[in-house]
Amino acid sequence: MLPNSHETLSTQPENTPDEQKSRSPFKLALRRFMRNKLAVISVFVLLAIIIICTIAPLLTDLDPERADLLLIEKGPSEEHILGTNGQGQDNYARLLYGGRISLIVGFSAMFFTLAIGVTLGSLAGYYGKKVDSVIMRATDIMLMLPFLVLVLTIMALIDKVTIGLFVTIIALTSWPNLTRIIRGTYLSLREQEFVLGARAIGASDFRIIFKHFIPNAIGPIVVNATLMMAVYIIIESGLSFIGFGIPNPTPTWGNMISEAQNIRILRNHPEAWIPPGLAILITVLSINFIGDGLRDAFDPKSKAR
Amino acid sequence: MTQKPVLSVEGLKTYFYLDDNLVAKAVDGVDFTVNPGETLAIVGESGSGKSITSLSIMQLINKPGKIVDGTINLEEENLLDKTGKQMTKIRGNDIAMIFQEPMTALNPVYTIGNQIMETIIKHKKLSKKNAREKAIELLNFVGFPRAKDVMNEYPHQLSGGMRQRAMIAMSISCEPKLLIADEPSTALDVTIQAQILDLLADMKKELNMAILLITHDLGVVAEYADRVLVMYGGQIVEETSVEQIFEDTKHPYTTGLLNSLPSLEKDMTRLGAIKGTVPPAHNFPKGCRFSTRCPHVMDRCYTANPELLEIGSDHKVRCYLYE
Amino acid sequence: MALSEQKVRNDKSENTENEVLVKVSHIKKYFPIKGGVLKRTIGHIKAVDDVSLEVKKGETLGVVGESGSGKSTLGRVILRLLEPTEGEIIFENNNISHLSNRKLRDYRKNMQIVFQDPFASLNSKMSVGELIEEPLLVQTSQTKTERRKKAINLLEKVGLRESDRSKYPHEFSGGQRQRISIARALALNPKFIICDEPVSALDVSIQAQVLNLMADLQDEFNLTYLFIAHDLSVVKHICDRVAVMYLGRIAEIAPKKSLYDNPLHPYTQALLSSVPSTDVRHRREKIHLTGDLPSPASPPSGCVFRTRCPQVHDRCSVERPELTDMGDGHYVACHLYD
Amino acid sequence: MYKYIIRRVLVFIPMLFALTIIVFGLAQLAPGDALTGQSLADPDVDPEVYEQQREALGLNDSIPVQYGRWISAAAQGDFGKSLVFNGRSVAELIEARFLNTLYLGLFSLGITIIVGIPIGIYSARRPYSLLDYGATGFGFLGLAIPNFFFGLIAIYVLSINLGWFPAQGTLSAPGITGFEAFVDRIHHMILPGITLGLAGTATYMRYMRSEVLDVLGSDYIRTARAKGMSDRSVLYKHTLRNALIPIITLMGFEIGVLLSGAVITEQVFQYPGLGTLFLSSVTNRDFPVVMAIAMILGILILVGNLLADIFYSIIDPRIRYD
Amino acid sequence: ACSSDTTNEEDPDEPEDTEEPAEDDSEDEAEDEPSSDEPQMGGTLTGAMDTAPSGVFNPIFYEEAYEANILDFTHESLVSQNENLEFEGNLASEWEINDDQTEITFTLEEGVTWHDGEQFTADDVVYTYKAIASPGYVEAGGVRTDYVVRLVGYEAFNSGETEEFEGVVAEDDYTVTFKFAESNVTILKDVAFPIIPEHIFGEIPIAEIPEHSATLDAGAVIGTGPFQFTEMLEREQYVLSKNADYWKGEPYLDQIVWRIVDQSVMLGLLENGEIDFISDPNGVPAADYETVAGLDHIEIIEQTDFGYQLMGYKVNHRPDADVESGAIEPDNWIPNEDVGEQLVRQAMAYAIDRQAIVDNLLYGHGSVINAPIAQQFWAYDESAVTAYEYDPAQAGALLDEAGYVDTNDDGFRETPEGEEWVVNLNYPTGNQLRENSAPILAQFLEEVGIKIDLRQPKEMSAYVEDLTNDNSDWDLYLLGWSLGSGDPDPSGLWQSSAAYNFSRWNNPDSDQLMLDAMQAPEAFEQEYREEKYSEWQSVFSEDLPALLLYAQNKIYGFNERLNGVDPMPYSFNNDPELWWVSE
Ligand SMILES: Nc1ncnc2c1ncn2[C@@H]1O[C@H](COP(=O)(O)OP(=O)(O)OP(=O)(O)O)[C@@H](O)[C@H]1O
Ligand SMILES: Nc1ncnc2c1ncn2[C@@H]1O[C@H](COP(=O)(O)OP(=O)(O)OP(=O)(O)O)[C@@H](O)[C@H]1O
Ligand SMILES: [Mg+2]
Ligand SMILES: [Mg+2]
Repeated sequence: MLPNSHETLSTQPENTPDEQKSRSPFKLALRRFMRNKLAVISVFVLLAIIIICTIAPLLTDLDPERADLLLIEKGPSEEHILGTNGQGQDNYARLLYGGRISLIVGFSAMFFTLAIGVTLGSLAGYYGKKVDSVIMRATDIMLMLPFLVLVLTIMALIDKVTIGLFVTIIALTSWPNLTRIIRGTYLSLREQEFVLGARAIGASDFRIIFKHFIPNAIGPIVVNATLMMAVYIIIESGLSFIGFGIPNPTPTWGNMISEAQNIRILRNHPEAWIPPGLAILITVLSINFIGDGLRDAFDPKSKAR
Repeated sequence: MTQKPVLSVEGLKTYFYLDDNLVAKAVDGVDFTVNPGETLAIVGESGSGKSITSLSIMQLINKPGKIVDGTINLEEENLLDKTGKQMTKIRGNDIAMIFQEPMTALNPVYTIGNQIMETIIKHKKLSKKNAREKAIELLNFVGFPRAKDVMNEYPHQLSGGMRQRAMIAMSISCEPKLLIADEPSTALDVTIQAQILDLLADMKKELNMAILLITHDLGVVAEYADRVLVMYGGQIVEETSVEQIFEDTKHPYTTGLLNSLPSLEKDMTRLGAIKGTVPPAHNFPKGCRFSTRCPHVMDRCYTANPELLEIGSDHKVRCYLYE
Repeated sequence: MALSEQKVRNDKSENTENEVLVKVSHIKKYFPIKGGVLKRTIGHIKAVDDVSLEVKKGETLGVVGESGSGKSTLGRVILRLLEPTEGEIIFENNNISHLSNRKLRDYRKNMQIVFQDPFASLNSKMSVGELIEEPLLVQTSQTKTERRKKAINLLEKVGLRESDRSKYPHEFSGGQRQRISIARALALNPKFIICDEPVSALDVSIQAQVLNLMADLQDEFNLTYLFIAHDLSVVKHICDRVAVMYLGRIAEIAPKKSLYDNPLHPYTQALLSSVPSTDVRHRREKIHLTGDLPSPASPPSGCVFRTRCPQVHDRCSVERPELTDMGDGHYVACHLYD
Repeated sequence: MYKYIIRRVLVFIPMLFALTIIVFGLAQLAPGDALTGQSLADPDVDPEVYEQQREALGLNDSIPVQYGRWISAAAQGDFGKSLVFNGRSVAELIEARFLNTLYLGLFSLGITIIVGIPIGIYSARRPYSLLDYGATGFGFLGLAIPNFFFGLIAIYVLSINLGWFPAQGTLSAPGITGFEAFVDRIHHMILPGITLGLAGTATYMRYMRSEVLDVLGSDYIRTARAKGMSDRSVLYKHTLRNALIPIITLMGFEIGVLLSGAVITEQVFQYPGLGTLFLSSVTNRDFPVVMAIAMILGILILVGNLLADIFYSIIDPRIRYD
Repeated sequence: ACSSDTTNEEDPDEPEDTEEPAEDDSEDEAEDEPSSDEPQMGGTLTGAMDTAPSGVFNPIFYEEAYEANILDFTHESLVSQNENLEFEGNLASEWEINDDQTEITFTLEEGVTWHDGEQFTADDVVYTYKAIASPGYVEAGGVRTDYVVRLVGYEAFNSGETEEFEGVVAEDDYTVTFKFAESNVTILKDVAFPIIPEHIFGEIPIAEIPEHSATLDAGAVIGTGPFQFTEMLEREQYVLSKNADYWKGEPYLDQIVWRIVDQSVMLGLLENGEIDFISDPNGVPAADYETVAGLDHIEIIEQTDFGYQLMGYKVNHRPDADVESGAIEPDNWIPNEDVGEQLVRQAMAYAIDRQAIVDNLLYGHGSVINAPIAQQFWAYDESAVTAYEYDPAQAGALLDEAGYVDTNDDGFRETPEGEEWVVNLNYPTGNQLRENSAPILAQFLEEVGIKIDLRQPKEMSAYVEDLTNDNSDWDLYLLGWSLGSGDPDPSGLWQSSAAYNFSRWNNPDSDQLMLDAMQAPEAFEQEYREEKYSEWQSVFSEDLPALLLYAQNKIYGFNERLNGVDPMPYSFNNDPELWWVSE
């Protein structure tokens, strides 16, 4: 089999002089990513959202949790640019601070899931055999229960929901997909000659996992982690909507929207629900765009978009 | 040479328009003719434009590729003037093609029989039953003793050699005037390769087809071809009969190729490698495309690309050495 | 000129004391086949089935055979990248077939492997420098600068430049990558290198470059090669002795000259006759083999080649031919000769 | 193939077993007797009576015995009694809603497939066309809009303001039958069906697009074209079946997502299916119902995956061999 | 028609809005305006409920107000209450009570038929009460024993000692006598239970009744009311069709359909005419009043609800041992250090601006209430109580007086011992207004320097469990009660030994006054009871086991095409046979 023409193409011409800076695969991926305008814009949008949420105290003096009896469901005013909600809490402050929670939930659930998924996926994919079949059976079983049903059942057993618990429950119920993806990637890597090569020089398992597997699996890992985060933000809002999310007074975008479960607010107070709705939409959209950009950057052959 | 050629290609240019405004000139001005009953071989290293030439003839070039210039005459008609619909009547019927990878060239979800019959029904307008009989006949013809069973088997149930036979059966089902075989044996073991190539040679005789045999194996050329085109960098660098190519090699590239070939017959300690590698199609050197690797390079080679010179009867070379 | 060089090399192979570097005996490697309703093991792929051979110091032993005949598996078992199902591997008189992974690490310094696919055999996420230095990092306690020096040295040896150290595999062509692989294999100054079809993915012109390089390196470092290939001409070019494998077994093993001039096994004969020759005037008669390689999961009884053998007779289906010495180190496993 | 199917069915059994173990385990964590829903005397009032009742209900038996009893009852469709709905039997409660959820799920899957797959194919055939961009945009939006949010707005606009679709429920009036009822049911399922299928449609569309693009670039498609097959037959005969293979796997997988989504969507539309029942049971801690629904949804997923795999083995002949 | 709900004394799960008496003008409008046309026969009316009934359509077993919305149309009782909460004859044309109020004899209406055509007789009445009194009733899930425990022979019958139940006796087909073991101050309340048909249930063991078709299935539920429950689409629609043979005369409407509609879209459907009325149990949310009022085709009736919301003080905690054994033994109780002191409780009352809560949170559709008795009752006495007008200064003064001062200048008061003083506030989910009020209350209290730990809200059933168990960690709790309309007696909630006395309020004066108010024969006189309750209210408001926050108004909204509506203070579903629609 001869190397196919695509690959020849990506090879730098032999006769290019040395001044051509050599690029690591990561830099190359970055370059490809940078060429995806939508993804780059999304990075900036997401960064902007993160910054805005981080510096929330600088953008408003109001306390997002403070209820004010005299300000129930008021429309926008100078003091409260997005009006107030049914408890007289300031929507603008809640929007800013709520983003923190939504993003923290998204990020930490993602990292937690990643930790579980990468560990189990690596074990299964690297060691195969018994370890693999045990872990795979576990994922099969987890996948058998609809995610939300499992989460809700657990929540029914617990009666207080805190952010930490929320994140934990999400992570503990959603690791199987990632585990499978990582395992799959590992299994295909395992058969690759460079891994055999590393074993041939006597590299330890640890070294093989960290130096050879993870860097080569980083593409799918990062891409899936990104997309997962988007999903978690949506899940948080969905659970808030049905009353199982993080409860008021803690502001989250999800519980802000859930106020719009009422025609009165839907109709008369668009300023109360459109901003958090848009915030979720934009955040999730940018995360998805970034995820997609990353996918294309790490795996230029994939045509998915 | 009194016969009218089956196929004559003139000035064919097929370019790929890549990102970053790069243009890969995969095929860049290729002329040749194929006569009835003749096997014309195209040899060249990977990336020299062999496959693109053949796909251009079939008009199977996909985006971002485009045939930008030239004519491709099948007997009298210029294929480039045909509509997509007209081409479907020609493909598989007048010109058939087989590909390098027998593993992936057959649709995995349909039986061999189905895929062969499909072609027959399409072009011969036979009934299903007749098409079936014909397909079984073809399979027998290409050396399947159990043709009937194979009809109902799926590609994955056959070995590489068998699949390639099935491909051949499919391609000759409409007795094409021209068969394009793009590295039909490269992926196969030598013993199987010999079977397949001999089969092709037999078919050719039987059906009096012309074959355009694409390969990078000079041995295959020596054994099966009548005439040879050597391609480099999307252009023909030497064209002649098979005897001359091995005995009166002109172009330094062809010489290089021959020298780098380890041989069963001769013993040699060192192979005469060509230095460097094939330049990518989007970044050819300015002058002669072989100039970067040529042992006889001269100053003028860097500035202008030589024309294909006729240096004898039936011998053309693209090199300033023979001007 | 060609002639004199030829002579030198032949001398070398004859003059080296016939010290055995690697000896494998009765190696078997069976892969289980899972199947049936319960996904139990329902059979075995006998990828390597009772292979014994010796590789002498400084020689190049070629292994040829059709795809799937077990060449790569044999190579990997010798390096213990795959655990042999049965059999012994003796390296410099030490039996390494049962060494624990930790002890094996020491031996790995002496044995290396170069793979076929130049695109899959290098970790694309590591720079050339890292790739070449990795064996040193893993196996030796050299300092960074030492490793670096060695890497540069190796790069130059394989015809690359110092500046290539900081590049990544994707910036190289197939032939160059194969050079990198070779440099990496050489880093620990191994005695023995298994070359698993190192040139079959390359174009002829590049193949020639790599083959030349390998020959040069062998001379320079006094390397011993086990050279796996399916191209008989390449094997003929580079090897001193050649083993022909068929369906997990060795059909014939002999010094190059003896094998190519006087192939004994019908399979070898067919194989040789199938190679297209560039000699346009004298086309050889071909021996046509019918059919395909049988499945290694259910090899034919007796002689595994009997299903395709033009000279098959009754005995072949009952009795398995053993390798027999036909003199001058020429062994063949065929009933025609015993 | 049949071998594969048998094996697949055999895998189903231990999975089912595992599912029951999980549900049983979760039920053990729940207060009271979450499996039969027998109410117990208040242990605070009379510990002795309480103990007697536990004994009588077999709550003091060993775990395997309890499991065995529960599973044999469940196998006969007896999931005990609801703690909340005046002791009505769980099976009866679920039965009334199960079909509604099944219809909604199938309907939404239908929309997803009917909309998502053709658009995906079209996008792949005309990549970078206007429609492709439109579809891609829709795909991203579909995945980014929380479905309850979409549902709310759909109700507000399409049902309350425009009055095109009923906002809630499954039928306009009890007692209608036959074709009329069928049409009415469909009419009621349109909004929830679309809402539920939104993300799925987007997913299928994107998957289909990339699969078709992948297949279109494959060698055998080139072969088909070289044989002179028309574009139509290349697409419909040679491309689709291959492109559908991964989609079927996706489908098996998406069943879980669909059912999860149903919980929220049904709530938005007050659609009386398992989802709403599940939520109200979770809210009321009606554990027998929660457990039974969890188990039934789990079984649905298992069966869905089983069907997907069987279907898969039918359209992909390669599966028959391994 | 009837009200089957008159009895439901306390129901913590039902947190509905109440209050605001006497604004009867809206009611008049409703009656007067459409008088131009004559009532017309025919038509279908659609009402909306936000939650589906759980499906037990049997007066002796149902539990929820949602089922009452069906049963109100289908079943009737011997007597029912009028708008002044006085009892009037219904299925009974007249009655006689003996002097010591131990017996009451009814003469029943003749010619009343059940929906299936059978005659209604005294046997049905006897059967109904016997069923409630019978052994196994409670085990089968019944909760209405209150109606029978005072009847003669209840113990013997209930324990299975005898087959005969002496408490209710049919003298003849149309005469029936109820006999009470002791003088009964609330005798009419106890006999106001909806009657179920003996010919349907007579042979069915009590344990099977809850699962019997005649309890569960549309078409099989049989009553005497103006409408019959004929069809249902479970959880979606419940159809009541007219009982053409109704003994008070044929109803005008053909059908009344209850649709289960989520709160979120209810208004929209009312607006676009898909539903005709929103009534019990939850009515139109106060926040939506303006919107609904702005709709031309919708009329509104607003009236005070029977119930109130409170912020309870855990005055005492039960010791762990009692919690374990379930004993409610006031003598063992341990005072709560945080809010056990009366001054502190009063201070908190002054610190909270309840009027502002009503004005803002309830949009004015409610009222501040100071005594735990429904305002509609004669027993309610505003004058006897301290009003606790919002006065943060007074609150501060009281706290200072009690020794709770801010000694370390952190803005919060410390205990008299100088330790940190954190009062926690717990609340359940389920009532949006109440949930919204929690942080507001916390803020009011913090403003006078009380550090509040606002707990996470809990789901109601878990909440009630903790509340019952006197989690010693609890100080303040939010809760709402909806009250029965039958009698104002508050002892079920506030007697120190009552299970629902979640405040664990132990005040001997209070206990005594409540006893006195129910003591025969003095209590036969309403004036006497009024006096006692007045005194009791004053004790309550002084000792303050709970701060009553507000009583919400019930807001009924209905399409103007609906005529003849005449809600009772306790229910919208009054005389539906007189409802009619104009086109
Ligand atoms: N899809 C494509 N996109 C961009 N460039 C292409 C594409 N296909 C071919 N090329 C360019 O065309 C040139 C010639 O390719 P072609 O496939 O004809 O080579 P070949 O001679 O057939 O090589 P091989 O022996 O590897 O099959 C390649 O160098 C490559 O750069
Ligand atoms: N990991 C494995 N599991 C199962 N079977 C295997 C495995 N590796 C190799 N085999 C089987 O063993 C047989 C020998 O394979 P091997 O790779 O050694 O052949 P080869 O001679 O190197 O072929 P090639 O020339 O194609 O490289 C083949 O039939 C192959 O399918
Ligand atoms: Mg090619
Ligand atoms: Mg191999």
